[in-house]
Amino acid sequence: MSKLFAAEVVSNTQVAPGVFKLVMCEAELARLARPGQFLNIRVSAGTAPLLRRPISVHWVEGDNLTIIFQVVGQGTQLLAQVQSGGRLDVQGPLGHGFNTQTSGQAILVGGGMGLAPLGLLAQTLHRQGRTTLCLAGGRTAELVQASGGSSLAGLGLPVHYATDDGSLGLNGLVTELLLRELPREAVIYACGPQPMLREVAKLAQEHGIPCQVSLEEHMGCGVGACLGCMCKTAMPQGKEYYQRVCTEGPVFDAAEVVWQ
Amino acid sequence: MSKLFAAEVVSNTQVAPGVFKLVMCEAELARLARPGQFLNIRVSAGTAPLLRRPISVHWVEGDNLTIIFQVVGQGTQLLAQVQSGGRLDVQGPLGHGFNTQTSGQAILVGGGMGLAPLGLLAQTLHRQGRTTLCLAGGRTAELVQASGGSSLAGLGLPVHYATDDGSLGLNGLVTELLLRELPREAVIYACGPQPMLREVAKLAQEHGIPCQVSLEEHMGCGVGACLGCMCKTAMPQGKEYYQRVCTEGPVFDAAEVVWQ
Amino acid sequence: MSKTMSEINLRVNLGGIELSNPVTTCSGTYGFGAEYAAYVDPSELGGIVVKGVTREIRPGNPMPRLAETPSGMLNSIGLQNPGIDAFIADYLPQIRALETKVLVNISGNNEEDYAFVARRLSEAGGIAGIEVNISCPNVKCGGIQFGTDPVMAAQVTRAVRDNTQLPVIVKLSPNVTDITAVARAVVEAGADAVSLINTLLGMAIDIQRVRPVLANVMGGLSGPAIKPVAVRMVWQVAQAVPVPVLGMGGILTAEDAIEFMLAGATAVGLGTANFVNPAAPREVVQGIAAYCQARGIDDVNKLIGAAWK
Amino acid sequence: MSKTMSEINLRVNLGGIELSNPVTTCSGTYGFGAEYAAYVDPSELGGIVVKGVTREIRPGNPMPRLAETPSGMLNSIGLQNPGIDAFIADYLPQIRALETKVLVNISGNNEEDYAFVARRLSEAGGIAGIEVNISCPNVKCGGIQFGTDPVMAAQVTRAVRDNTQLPVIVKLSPNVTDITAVARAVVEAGADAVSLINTLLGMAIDIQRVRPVLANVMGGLSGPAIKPVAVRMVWQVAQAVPVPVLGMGGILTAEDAIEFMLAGATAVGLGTANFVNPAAPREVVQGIAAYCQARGIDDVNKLIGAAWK
Ligand SMILES: Cc1cc2nc3c(=O)[nH]c(=O)nc-3n(C[C@H](O)[C@H](O)[C@H](O)COP(=O)(O)OP(=O)(O)OC[C@H]3O[C@@H](n4cnc5c(N)ncnc54)[C@H](O)[C@@H]3O)c2cc1C
Ligand SMILES: Cc1cc2nc3c(=O)[nH]c(=O)nc-3n(C[C@H](O)[C@H](O)[C@H](O)COP(=O)(O)OP(=O)(O)OC[C@H]3O[C@@H](n4cnc5c(N)ncnc54)[C@H](O)[C@@H]3O)c2cc1C
Ligand SMILES: Cc1cc2nc3c(=O)[nH]c(=O)nc-3n(C[C@H](O)[C@H](O)[C@H](O)COP(=O)(O)O)c2cc1C
Ligand SMILES: Cc1cc2nc3c(=O)[nH]c(=O)nc-3n(C[C@H](O)[C@H](O)[C@H](O)COP(=O)(O)O)c2cc1C
Ligand code: FES
Ligand code: FES
Repeated sequence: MSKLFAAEVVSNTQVAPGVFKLVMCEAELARLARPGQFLNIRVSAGTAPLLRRPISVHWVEGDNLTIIFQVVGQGTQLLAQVQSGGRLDVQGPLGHGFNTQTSGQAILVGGGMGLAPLGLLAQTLHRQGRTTLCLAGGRTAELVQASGGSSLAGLGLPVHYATDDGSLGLNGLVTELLLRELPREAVIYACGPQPMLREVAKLAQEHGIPCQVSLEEHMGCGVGACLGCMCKTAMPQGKEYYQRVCTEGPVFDAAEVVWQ
Repeated sequence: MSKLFAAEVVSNTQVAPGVFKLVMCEAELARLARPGQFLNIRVSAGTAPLLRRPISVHWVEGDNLTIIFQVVGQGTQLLAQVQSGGRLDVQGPLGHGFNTQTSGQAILVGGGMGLAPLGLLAQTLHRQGRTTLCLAGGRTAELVQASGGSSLAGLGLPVHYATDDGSLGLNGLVTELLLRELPREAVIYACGPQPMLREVAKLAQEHGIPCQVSLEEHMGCGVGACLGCMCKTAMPQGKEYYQRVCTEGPVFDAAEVVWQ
Repeated sequence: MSKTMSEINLRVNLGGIELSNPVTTCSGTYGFGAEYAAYVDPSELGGIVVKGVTREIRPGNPMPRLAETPSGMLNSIGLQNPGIDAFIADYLPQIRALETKVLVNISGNNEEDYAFVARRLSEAGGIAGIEVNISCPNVKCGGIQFGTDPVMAAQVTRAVRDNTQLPVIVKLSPNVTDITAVARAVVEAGADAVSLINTLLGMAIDIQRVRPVLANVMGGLSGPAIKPVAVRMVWQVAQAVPVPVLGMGGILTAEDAIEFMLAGATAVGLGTANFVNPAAPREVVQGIAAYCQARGIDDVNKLIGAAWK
Repeated sequence: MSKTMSEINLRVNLGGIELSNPVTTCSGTYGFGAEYAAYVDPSELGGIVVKGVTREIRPGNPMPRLAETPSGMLNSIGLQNPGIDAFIADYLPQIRALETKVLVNISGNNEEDYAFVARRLSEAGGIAGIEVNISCPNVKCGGIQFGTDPVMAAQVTRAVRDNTQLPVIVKLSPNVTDITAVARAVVEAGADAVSLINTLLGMAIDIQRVRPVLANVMGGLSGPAIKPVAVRMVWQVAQAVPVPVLGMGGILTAEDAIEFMLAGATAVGLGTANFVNPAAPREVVQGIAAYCQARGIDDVNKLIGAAWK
């Protein structure tokens, strides 16, 4: 059950160039949020930018929720200017998150800002005592750590890194790290840019491993009312149909997704 | 010659409920500004609110300019949130201000936020060594002082007050104060709400005293290009025509104005 | 004499539909009524208008379907819907259970489609009225063509009118030279009320990809950006036709809603506002009541057209 | 191969008028060219279009003439201008001195008025072209009626065409069902180019006074709010007629301007943007050049219609 909250902003700090970590305090929201769910945040009291911005829940600790976001446009720029002590108009938690009622080792694969939602997932799996391996990719060491890598490592989970500039771990793609781990009895949880997800889905399929992917799409309502955020999916019989990223997603079974 | 400035905000403080005093540092602007002129301030980096807000120059000291404004809508609300240390997108100085090349005693009549532009006028007259009397009206003592009254008094000029609630000076209208001073050889400078200005203009005319009034009108461009801010004026021969508040005004000879 | 809020009559009659207050939600922005129930109880609303339904199932347009614009948004959903049979079987039961007046928005490729859907809905029962969308800019055939030609608009209206006893509200397109001509035509053809405005036809181009942002190229512009156009058209139409107007287009706050009522709207619709502030419909109901109270107005009907009456 | 900024050709030809770059300023928002000279030197602009001029002196509409709206504004200036004689005597000399291409925007009550003003301007000389406003929503007679009817639009165009050797640009109204029909009609009647869009007809109501905000009731909506409608119409018209399009409506930044060029505009006009950011015209020129440079484009003409070509 999602709601509207005027969440208190505990802190909002730049953790890497253009990447911010915002902690808000809102007990009910913290209690409700599940891994892979997102918040729909109003970034302006006025009419421009008009729409809310969807941002994943990165971390929950007591009454506090953390989000990590990258400044890419006007909305995230305004979000970066939010002062601690203020209130944030937050709608959530929204969406169908990761299914953690799975078995076998969990392999978390995150690329760039896609690392952010893996934080709460790792927290949950860790609490469940699940064997979890994290594969974290990004442009630079600093960005990988800021986008959520350091949170994963902080839980004491094994984390393998891949960076574009080789500043941390493998000088290459996170999918190369994944390939090294396969085949294996496991379940893959992935979030990141489309090309990465497509590749992860392909590897999972080739090795017959279940795989959940968290997708992004521009959103109108965030609650399933506008049909603006569709993802083309296929049933086993091959018939294609649209599902709502905000409601049936953002996490989908990778095998269902019709990749563009 | 008006220009665009990214003026440094020195301070922005609430001086009475809903009234703010903002000090900015911009040497060239401070040097150019004349009494009765205004600044056109961009209050949002985005598209809403879209238009700049015209605000009078209240005070100039060295490289610093002060404005005093009341929060009445979305634009002034955003202006109230401007933090010291930041930059303000300011266009100015604009408009045809008060003519101080007059003779006789100067009587400054201000009502409410209309006191603000009288500050720089008083500074200028004071520097000229002109005999100046200030009549300051408003709702309460606190508002009158915050809107500019205290600046006038700070120059050591005689100030008579009138408040709606009697908390300072006369319990009544500033025009009643003016009436007490008439007839007299003087020049009147007035700024305030329309009904007050109309009454001041009437008194001035009845007593044959020259009178300059500063008007307000919603503005598009502030530089005379859009013809949106007109004031109906009459030539001595009686023919009526529109003049631009932003260019031929905001200060007009009261005798020219066709009061609505 | 100022009234307490509870003494103010908020009921309005929209072409035969008694609404408990003048606030409704717009088709296509409120799903099938349940999606926003967590934020505002449907019983607090005058009514809701559900997503456009067609005779056959429609997959909708390819993605992307949305783009944000200054104080507005573009959509090209393309009337994705399960078709009238699935709608009646799978959605209508829940919709009937809602404690508010529900209007169903219908579209079609031709008069027969509209007639068919209207008849099926009437037979199925349990709804308060039909909103006839002759103005959807996002589908190739049907939709907007009907809305831009008074003759065709009247034909579609008559086809629906002849196939239902339910109140018929025809939803007008703003993408016309003279909206009053279309309004008059549909009223003569039997519309009990008109609703306006649907979205303005617009588009955006992605300058990095050098291609339109929306897969469907053009889409419908909604949100506060279009409010001045919507208020103008409500003002024009309310003075041109003898039936009530359901006004919409950019309403975000109670002040906006009051503007529409003063322009001549009997009731108002909130669309894009729901995305921005899911609590908006409730806030608008309360704000309208507060406005009446502050001005000593005992009946919200006194606002209707007050700016020109 | 990436080009340096100075190697990029920014010159465009707008119906026979050679502009040094594609950026112009819109009629009614830039006065007579001198008002903004302190911010951007006119020589930096491709051209400027001065305020609408009519045969006789016009006092303009009563106040208030302006209202702000979400990401936009309404104006009802009502073509206040000194009349063609005073314009030629008092303003044209200064205008001729500007080091940029100057177009004069003209309006009238009937074909004869348009013809008269066009002839006088041609005889006076010193301007680059005439922009024919058949779309002003703020005057009772003339103006918008011409713009909403292809036949009348063509008649006015022909009247101007027959009375001047100067390039004729006809400015289209967006308040029509099919803007391409009007565009085709004026091109057939001899327009060398078309400009679009003029303002959308809108209004606002003051809920405290319970009266329209503008004394003239309705006004023209401009600014970023209307950009999606403007881009859509430029896209449609540029593909429908063989003459260049001067695109305008809500352009604030270089990105906006590029959107219009990719949609098919040969040049762009900045109107309301000047009020918001007087440095905008310069920033847009620079931004267009930077965009070309970043993409290795050596000629700005390659942007024109690139999103559909
Ligand atoms: C379910 C979900 C979870 C997300 N979680 C995160 C996160 O944890 N951290 C993070 O940094 N980003 C996240 N994003 C992406 C984030 O929503 C966008 O970066 C943000 O909306 C950009 O807004 P803007 O105004 O800064 O950019 P602009 O590009 O100016 O935005 C313009 C419009 O496009 C939309 N938009 C732009 N990019 C995206 C995108 N990638 N996805 C959806 N809408 C977009 C905006 O919401 C807005 O309506 C998530 C997106 C989704 C759908
Ligand atoms: C020459 C001049 C000097 C001014 N000096 C001062 C001053 O020193 N201190 C001060 O507090 N106020 C001053 N004002 C008034 C000030 O401009 C308005 O209060 C302000 O624009 C309101 O903006 P808003 O967004 O808060 O209100 P809103 O009502 O939300 O504004 C909506 C629109 O109306 C315009 N508007 C609203 N009220 C006025 C008004 N009174 N005059 C002009 N435009 C208005 C706004 O600029 C905006 O475009 C001055 C006005 C003018 C014309
Ligand atoms: C995402 C979306 C989907 C829409 N779908 C429909 C529809 O199916 N039928 C219809 O008549 N109008 C539809 N509309 C138009 C709205 O009902 C409404 O007329 C329009 O959005 C203007 O109101 P607003 O500015 O408050 O959103 C849709 C609008 C949006 C934003
Ligand atoms: C204050 C104002 C006055 C205008 N006057 C005229 C005019 O005299 N003639 C004309 O053809 N267009 C006039 N216009 C329309 C503009 O030239 C332009 O077409 C429109 O504003 C859209 O562009 P924009 O959104 O960049 O402002 C005027 C617009 C404004 C805002
Ligand atoms: S964002 Fe509206 S349905 Fe998903
Ligand atoms: S505000 Fe544009 S002419 Fe005065």
